[in-house]
Amino acid sequence: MNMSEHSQKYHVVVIGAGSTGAAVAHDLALRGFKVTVLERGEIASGTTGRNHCLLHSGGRYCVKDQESAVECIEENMILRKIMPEAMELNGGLFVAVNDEDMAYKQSFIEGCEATGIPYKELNASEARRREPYLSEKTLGAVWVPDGVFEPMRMCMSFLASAKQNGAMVRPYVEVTGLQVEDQRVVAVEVWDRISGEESVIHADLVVNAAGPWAGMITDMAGVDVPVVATPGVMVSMTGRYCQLVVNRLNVSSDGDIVVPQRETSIIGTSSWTVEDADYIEMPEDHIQMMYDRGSEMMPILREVEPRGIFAVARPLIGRIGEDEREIARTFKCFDHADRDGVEGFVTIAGGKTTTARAMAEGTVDVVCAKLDLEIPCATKETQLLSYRAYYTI
Amino acid sequence: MAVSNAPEGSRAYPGQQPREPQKRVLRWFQPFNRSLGTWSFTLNRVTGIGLVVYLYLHLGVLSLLLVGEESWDTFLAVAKSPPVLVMDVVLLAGLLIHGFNGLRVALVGSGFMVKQQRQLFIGMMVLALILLVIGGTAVFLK
Amino acid sequence: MGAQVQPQGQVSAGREGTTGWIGQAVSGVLLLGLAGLHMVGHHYIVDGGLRDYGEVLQWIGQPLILFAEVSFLVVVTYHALAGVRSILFDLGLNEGQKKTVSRVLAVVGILTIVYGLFLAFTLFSRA
Amino acid sequence: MTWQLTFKVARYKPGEPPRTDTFQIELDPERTILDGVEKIWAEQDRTLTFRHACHHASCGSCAIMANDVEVLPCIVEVNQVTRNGGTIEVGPLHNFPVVSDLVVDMGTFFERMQQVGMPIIGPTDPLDNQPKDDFHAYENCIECGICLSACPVVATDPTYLGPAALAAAYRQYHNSDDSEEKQRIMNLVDRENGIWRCHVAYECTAACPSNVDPAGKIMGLRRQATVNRVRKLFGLKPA
Repeated sequence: MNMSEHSQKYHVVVIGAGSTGAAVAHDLALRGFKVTVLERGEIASGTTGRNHCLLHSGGRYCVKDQESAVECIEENMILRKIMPEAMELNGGLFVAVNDEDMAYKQSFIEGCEATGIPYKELNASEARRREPYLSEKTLGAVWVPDGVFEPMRMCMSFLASAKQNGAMVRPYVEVTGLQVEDQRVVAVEVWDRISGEESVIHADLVVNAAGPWAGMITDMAGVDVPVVATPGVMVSMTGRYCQLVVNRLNVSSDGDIVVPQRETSIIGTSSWTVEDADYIEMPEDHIQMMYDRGSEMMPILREVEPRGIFAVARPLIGRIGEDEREIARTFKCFDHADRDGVEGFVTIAGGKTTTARAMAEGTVDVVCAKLDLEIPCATKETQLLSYRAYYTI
Repeated sequence: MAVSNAPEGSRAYPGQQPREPQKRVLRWFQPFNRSLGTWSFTLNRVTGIGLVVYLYLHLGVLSLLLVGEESWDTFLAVAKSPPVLVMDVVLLAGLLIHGFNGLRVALVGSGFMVKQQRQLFIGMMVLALILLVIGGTAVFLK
Repeated sequence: MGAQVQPQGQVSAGREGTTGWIGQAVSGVLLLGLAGLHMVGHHYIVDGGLRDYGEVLQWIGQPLILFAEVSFLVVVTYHALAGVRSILFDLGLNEGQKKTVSRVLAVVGILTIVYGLFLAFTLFSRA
Repeated sequence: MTWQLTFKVARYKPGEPPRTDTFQIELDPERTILDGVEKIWAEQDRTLTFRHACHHASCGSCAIMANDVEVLPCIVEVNQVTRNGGTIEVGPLHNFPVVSDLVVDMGTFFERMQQVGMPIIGPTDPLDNQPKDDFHAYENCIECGICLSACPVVATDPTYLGPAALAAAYRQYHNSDDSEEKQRIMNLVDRENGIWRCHVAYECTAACPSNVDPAGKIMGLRRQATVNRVRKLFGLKPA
């Protein structure tokens, strides 16, 4: 039976056009739903756009957060097949520059084996042959299949494919309210920031993919979701000083990764929590810390000029006050019917851009289950359109 | 309530009719706070248009030659007056700038000295200036 | 920008572009010599700068000079009008307007050259 | 330390006449023009629309005019363009349809990039397959539209293919081994509205924030087109 005949009856409104919203829109459209994506700014103008551009191999989580690590490596392998245009598949190194790092290596490798991340040990001279700008103190390294992607173009690829399947994408349309009738979200009140018009969009179901702003949306339905806006500072240096992603071979900490993207090297990142994620004042000491910690792995980064300095909030699942680095980086789909007794409303929170497709799959599975539909997810095998098609469809 | 269908307009911004950009012919003549290349473009355009106007004025004036000796030589007396000679120097400047800048465009445009186009432009203008000084003085000396 | 996108594969339009540009470059280079000769011949040779009627006839009376001046006339007219055409085309004309501009300029060019030839040969015959 | 700055922002909403709004903000002089614009949106005027994503000059979405020059505002610190108490004028790029405020419509631009066909990042592993140096620059094109805004010909001729697409065409032509693809590219660019419309002002090359040098490559394509024609004259295949 062709279930999409049934899904066509339902109009799903997706709030947010970052990587999560874009991937959800693609998955929904592919499974036959009528989809409208609402984004208050430009595509990827929030968390996704300003992210680190790291296509995770999972290495960063393989010791302490193996659930996330497994998600990462699985999605990494899928994304490189369905979206080659927005990726640079250069690989990554976890580099040890002191004895403590070397001591961590064994647990790192065990973590890789436990989570299925392919890896290769490199001795110091081999690592420095491949990456001449690595510190002279380098003691050894482990290669993993990290990559680099273009965050905005990744979103546009998802959205182009969604548009191809009939979705409507409306940037600069801000959600101002949710209409709830009989404990069910039935419509979305919006304000078009271009025309200034206010209108109401009927929705059979609303998916809240607003990232760190998810709480603002859930407030409108009188429910709540445990998302903490956790910014991090990143410094993009002028010039590309590594070909592979360079990570510190140790427990994740501040300033322990350098991502080469195009002609820049992006050092990241730090972590603190904020109440309002709209405009983030960057703490000077965090910026300084990026130079200090980044140059421990690659001393040249202390000598070159920064090109861009930016910060953006990650949407971590948790509560303010918890130690942010201890919070798992996995994602969670909240069905507000189960949680709060509000029907027709789902929030997808947490996660990473690398796992956006999986987040979408999980979310749309929940959507289908709520509507009593059984439509299999096909995003794993569906080649995405070029990001350019976003503008031409 | 029905889903609002995708309104016509911009594909990336449904429902919006973008304002078409104005044609800015004035941009041709505003090289200020632009790079050297735009100066060369503007100079070429200004001198080019000036020379076309001059060409037709000149052809018109030459009809005096058809009329006969007297009318030509009367005109010549005017043409040799200092203000008109200054105009001659302006004409010479236009010819030299347009000619040598044009040579640069021809060279660069056919793939020669592409990397040195900036230096080429400066060199050509220096050459034009030298010839202008020589030619301009000669106009008055003769 | 409007929604106009170039259709693909119209080779003829391309050829016109190439010949137009190369024509302009070649005629331009020729003009460096021809205009140079013209300027020197009329400004810098005879005493007192510009030639009087008799001196003009004497100059144009030489067959080689006549040939050079006639070449100058043809090349400069081509170069000038092709330049005007290029500037007008820069305004983003549609195909119909382009055709009109090209035709009008071709007529102007022919008239200019006919007039110039008449002038040159009349003077040559008087010399 | 923060600076007191005046932002003059060119505003436009469909159906309304364009206007200029003035905002006073406090900003650390080491923050960027884009930070200033975002701060105005966050704290003073929610109707202000602008494009932005990566904040480090790699997505190309934020390109605007600042003090009448094309910039990527995400990498221009305010101390590079003004002083404490100074004014920064921002507006949308020239030569593009304006959707709203600083937002321009890139539809036609991307249509043309699409025709050329080159993805922005090669799908290959650069370690195994280093791009030839000369071409590397074209992968640096971030499709921001600055070159089109700076070009004096695009200013008057909307049908001109424009520097970005022509630069991409150059790379695609030389990077392709397929003679049919080469011919397709040549047919696309060797026309009056393609490489021959350029008047060698080099403004695109001067304005490009990624050192792509579109003008140099337009000249390269002209040479190629000419060589191909001469070869054809002698019955030879295109080089």
